[in-house]
Amino acid sequence: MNKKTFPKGIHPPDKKELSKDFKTEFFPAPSTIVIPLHQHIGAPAEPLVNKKDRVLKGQKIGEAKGFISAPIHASVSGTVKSIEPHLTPSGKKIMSVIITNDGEDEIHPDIKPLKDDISSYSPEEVRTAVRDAGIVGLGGAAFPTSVKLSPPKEFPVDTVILNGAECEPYLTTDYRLMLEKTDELIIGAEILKETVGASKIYIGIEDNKEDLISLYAEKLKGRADFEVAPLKTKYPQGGEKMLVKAILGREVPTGGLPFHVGVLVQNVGTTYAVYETLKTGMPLIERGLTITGEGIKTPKNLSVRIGTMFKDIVEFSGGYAGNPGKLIMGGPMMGISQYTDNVPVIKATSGILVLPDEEIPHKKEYPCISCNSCVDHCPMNLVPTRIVKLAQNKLFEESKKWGLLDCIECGTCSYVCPANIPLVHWIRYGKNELMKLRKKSEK
Amino acid sequence: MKSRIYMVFVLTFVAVISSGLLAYFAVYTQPYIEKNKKKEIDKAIMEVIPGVKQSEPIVNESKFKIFKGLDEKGEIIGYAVYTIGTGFQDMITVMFGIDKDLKTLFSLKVLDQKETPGLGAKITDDTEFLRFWKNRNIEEGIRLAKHLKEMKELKINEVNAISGATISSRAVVKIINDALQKVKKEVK
Amino acid sequence: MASKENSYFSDFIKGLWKENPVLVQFLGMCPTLAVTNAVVNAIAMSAAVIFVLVASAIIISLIRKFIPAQVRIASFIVVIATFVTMADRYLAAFYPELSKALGPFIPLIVVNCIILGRMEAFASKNNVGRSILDALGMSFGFAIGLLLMSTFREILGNGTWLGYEVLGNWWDKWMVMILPPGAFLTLGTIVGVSKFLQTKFKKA
Amino acid sequence: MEKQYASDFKISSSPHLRGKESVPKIMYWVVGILMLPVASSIYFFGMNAVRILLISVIVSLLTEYIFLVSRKKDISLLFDGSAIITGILLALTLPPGLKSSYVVIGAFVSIALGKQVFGGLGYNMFNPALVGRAFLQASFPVAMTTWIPPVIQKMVDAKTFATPLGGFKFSHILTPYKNLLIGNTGGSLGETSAILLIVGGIILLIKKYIDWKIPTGILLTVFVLEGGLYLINPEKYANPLFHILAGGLLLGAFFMATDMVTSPITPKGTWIYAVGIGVLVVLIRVFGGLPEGVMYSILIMNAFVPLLNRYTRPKILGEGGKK
Repeated sequence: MNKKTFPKGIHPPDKKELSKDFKTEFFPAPSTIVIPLHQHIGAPAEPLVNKKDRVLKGQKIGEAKGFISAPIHASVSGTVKSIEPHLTPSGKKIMSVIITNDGEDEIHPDIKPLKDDISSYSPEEVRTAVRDAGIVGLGGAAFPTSVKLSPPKEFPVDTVILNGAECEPYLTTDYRLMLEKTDELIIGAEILKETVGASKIYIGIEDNKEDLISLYAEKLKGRADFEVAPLKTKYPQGGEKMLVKAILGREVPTGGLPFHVGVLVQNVGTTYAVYETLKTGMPLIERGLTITGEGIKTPKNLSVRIGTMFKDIVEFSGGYAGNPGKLIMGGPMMGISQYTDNVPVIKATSGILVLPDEEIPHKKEYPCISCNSCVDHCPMNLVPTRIVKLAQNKLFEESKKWGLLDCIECGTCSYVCPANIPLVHWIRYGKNELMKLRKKSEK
Repeated sequence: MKSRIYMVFVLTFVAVISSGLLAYFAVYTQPYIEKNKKKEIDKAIMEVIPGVKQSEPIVNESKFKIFKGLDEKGEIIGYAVYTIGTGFQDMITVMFGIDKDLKTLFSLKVLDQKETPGLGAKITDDTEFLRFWKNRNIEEGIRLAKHLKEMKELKINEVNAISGATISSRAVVKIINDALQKVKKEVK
Repeated sequence: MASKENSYFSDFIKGLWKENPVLVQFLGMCPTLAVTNAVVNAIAMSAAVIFVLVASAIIISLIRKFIPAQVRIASFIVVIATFVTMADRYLAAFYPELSKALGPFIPLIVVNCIILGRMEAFASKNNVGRSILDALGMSFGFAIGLLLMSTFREILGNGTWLGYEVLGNWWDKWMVMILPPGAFLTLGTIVGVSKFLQTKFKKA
Repeated sequence: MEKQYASDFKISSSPHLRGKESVPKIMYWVVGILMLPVASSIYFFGMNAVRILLISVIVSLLTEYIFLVSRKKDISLLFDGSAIITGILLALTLPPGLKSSYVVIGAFVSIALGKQVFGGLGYNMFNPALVGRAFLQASFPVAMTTWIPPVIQKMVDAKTFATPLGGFKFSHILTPYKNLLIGNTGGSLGETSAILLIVGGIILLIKKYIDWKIPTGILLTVFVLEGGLYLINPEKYANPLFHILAGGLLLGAFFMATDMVTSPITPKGTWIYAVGIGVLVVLIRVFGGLPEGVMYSILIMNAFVPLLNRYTRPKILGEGGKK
């Protein structure tokens, strides 16, 4: 097998065995649902409902504002209890629609597929449907998918990459999806290909999921437009730029997106969401996620309504085990740690990870000894230690010249740093400060 | 315009005064400085040729000089050679005395050097280095001894190196040997 | 500065410590680093600087009213150079050994920033009396710096002070102290200590 | 009724996993591997080696302690292992017969001037051990170039004893390869046994505690340049193999030049640094006045490290691509 990969990167313990073999379960919606109106990259949505309104499942409750934005839909039927700021996994309080679930799951009458035959959609119809359904990248970035599907004319897209790498340790939701919804994913990928006018689809799968590689190779035997691309298990293999480099050998230009080199990279979860929307007309109100970690009694792969509180899911999974130390939305490398489990699942929630206190690194921080580990492992070929030192000394423009803004915050440098310096943290600080400076100078 | 003329005038005035002052001072100190220089060379000649009473230059270049050394009756005793050559870090200036038949080197004096203090700089210091240079046979040039030896074990044309400063020692040997070649040409 | 006395006094005293050219203003570093490997060199250098600085200060403050601003630096240099050349010739004539040891550093007094600096900053703006005091203060400050440096360097590097043996045979000479790096090490240490003392002094 | 929620989880910036390496772990591995040359030094130079090593390490730790206390730093930094490494490395570069008082001065200067005045571990520009050694070399040139023979080699005239490089440079004597490999020659405590240094270096390379580019660059450069000279005039210049095995080159290439703090962080910079050291070593050994120049070569290139880092930024993934 010709395994592809990108230069550098790391091999953290993958821990997927905790939840890998549990079939995706449907998690019934709890009595209260909290739906934040800003779950994606771009402008927040405007609320369309008022307190005490009755809403139905699939009903649009937030209107997208601007091109890079996404509408928000109700994931259950019930009554709007209130519209107020609520803490979300991003760490901020965001205006949210809180719905009391009536448990009837009454579907909004407008919800029906645009066309009966899924293969008869035109590209423009696909874009509109995806946009109206509020679909965003489910891998974690939450970038509006309709924008991704509308590359500028001067950059023709010739290749679609279906991202099934799932390089984050612990998480298995994409793995389960690929195993359970094989045909749907293949159809979804074909639609994406037609929409952007590409001619080839690669399915990138890391080689720690051998079963998937052979499954898809078998299914797609004889299809010239499909190719399964086995990838070396390496973090961050699932990063868009890494994936494009590994599979096609193309380098996404700095500050650019995959379409600049004629590629559309789409997460398998997103692809499935697109399929579902076109098939049933139901907007994005439900997503797959993995609840796992040594701090949870029974790790599971779940299909969960957007807006479900973490605490409900934890309870459904048997509650906490041992001495839970950290609650993380997403994977251990890029996930956001949560102070409390009183936060809702949002579109970007690919997993809920509970690490027991013992698993949390308590290492002492030392001064940088220029050991080069971060340089030797950075998948973007940056010099993190220098970027950080410049940022620490408030030389943000100089830091930018060394690639401050090119950092994808994958966490590789912090992982390998023997001095235990929170490099990614400093880089985020640098980016933030640089943005502040920019805004100031624009004024 | 007026201010410019005034400017030039003042500057000229200051310059004229100062050059006058300097001219006077230069004339006043010149003989002393000449005397110092001559004294230094004379003193060195006295040291490197035993029994010399007066001297007169044969060759007088800036980097190479030969002086005839005479006794009180005006008879020639030997020659004093003043030469400059490359050392470890900078130039080394030496003076050495040889007999009139160009067979024996009486002794050596280092006039100026900038070798490493504590190592190469020992070439100036009598007790460390220069005692090896007393009465060496120079018919075939001077050689450095392979290993450190006592004074009496040294061959008649050998000198010891300073331990730890082989390079400076070597440089002096080379300077002397080069100078001897020249001397043999000049003094038939 | 309450009274005139006080102001004259401070003209003199500031160069010794508060505005010491070597330790505080970092002026005249070239001779400071180069000739402080022996105390005798430091003394000769200091003497030459005292002579040049005071003599130039007198002349400059006397003629300060006649010199137009555009050519003042040129005039200062001419005056200073005259005195420097005199000092150089004098040493060569009567102290040939010292003259040899100090090498080019006596002529280099011409470009020593202390002298030009004092001319520009003080002598060209004040009367003869105050200029002399200022020049004396500054040049003694310079001498103090050089003496401190050379004392450390000669004792540590050669075991002697002004040629007299002070440390005996047991002392292993630290050659590096009389070599150029020793100058930097000593200067760094002395400046560090004096800064430390100054901050302590201010607090107290 | 609202369900009670759990809170008080720890929050921190991602990533939430960390690798296994840590600064003390790296340092103590290096200390462990340094036991190889330490063992050879004790075998060949006996009690002298023990004396110098002990004094050097103890004074290094003491100096570090004094600075940590006076700078009000965390005292636990004393045991990060770096001061011990400096102490051992300094001792390994000293001549076996050196007086104890010199060792004390050297160790103090290493830590004080070489490391702490810059701000402690991670901030120093020059390899601390080499700073100490350079200071001693400049201060006590005679003592630092007086070599005594290994205790097991009974010499008839043991008053002075040349190192292999010195012997070649000044008397044109080639020390046999067997002696160079095993270490039965004159020289600094830790530089004589080529074979143990190579073994130690290889372990460090396998553990990835040193950058392979540095020893490779240095040794290849020396080998190629010396080989060229040897081919031009085998009478005058020594076999390149001799140059690699003799003197402090192996110790320098594996243990000194590879010091993480004082070597470049960019790959291109590292290559320039390594080749620069190799070129300087050959220049000093062949054309310079001294028989050995590894120490000065490394110190000189150390000085260029900030410049190299600044001007050798690696190409960012996708840089130069069209948007």
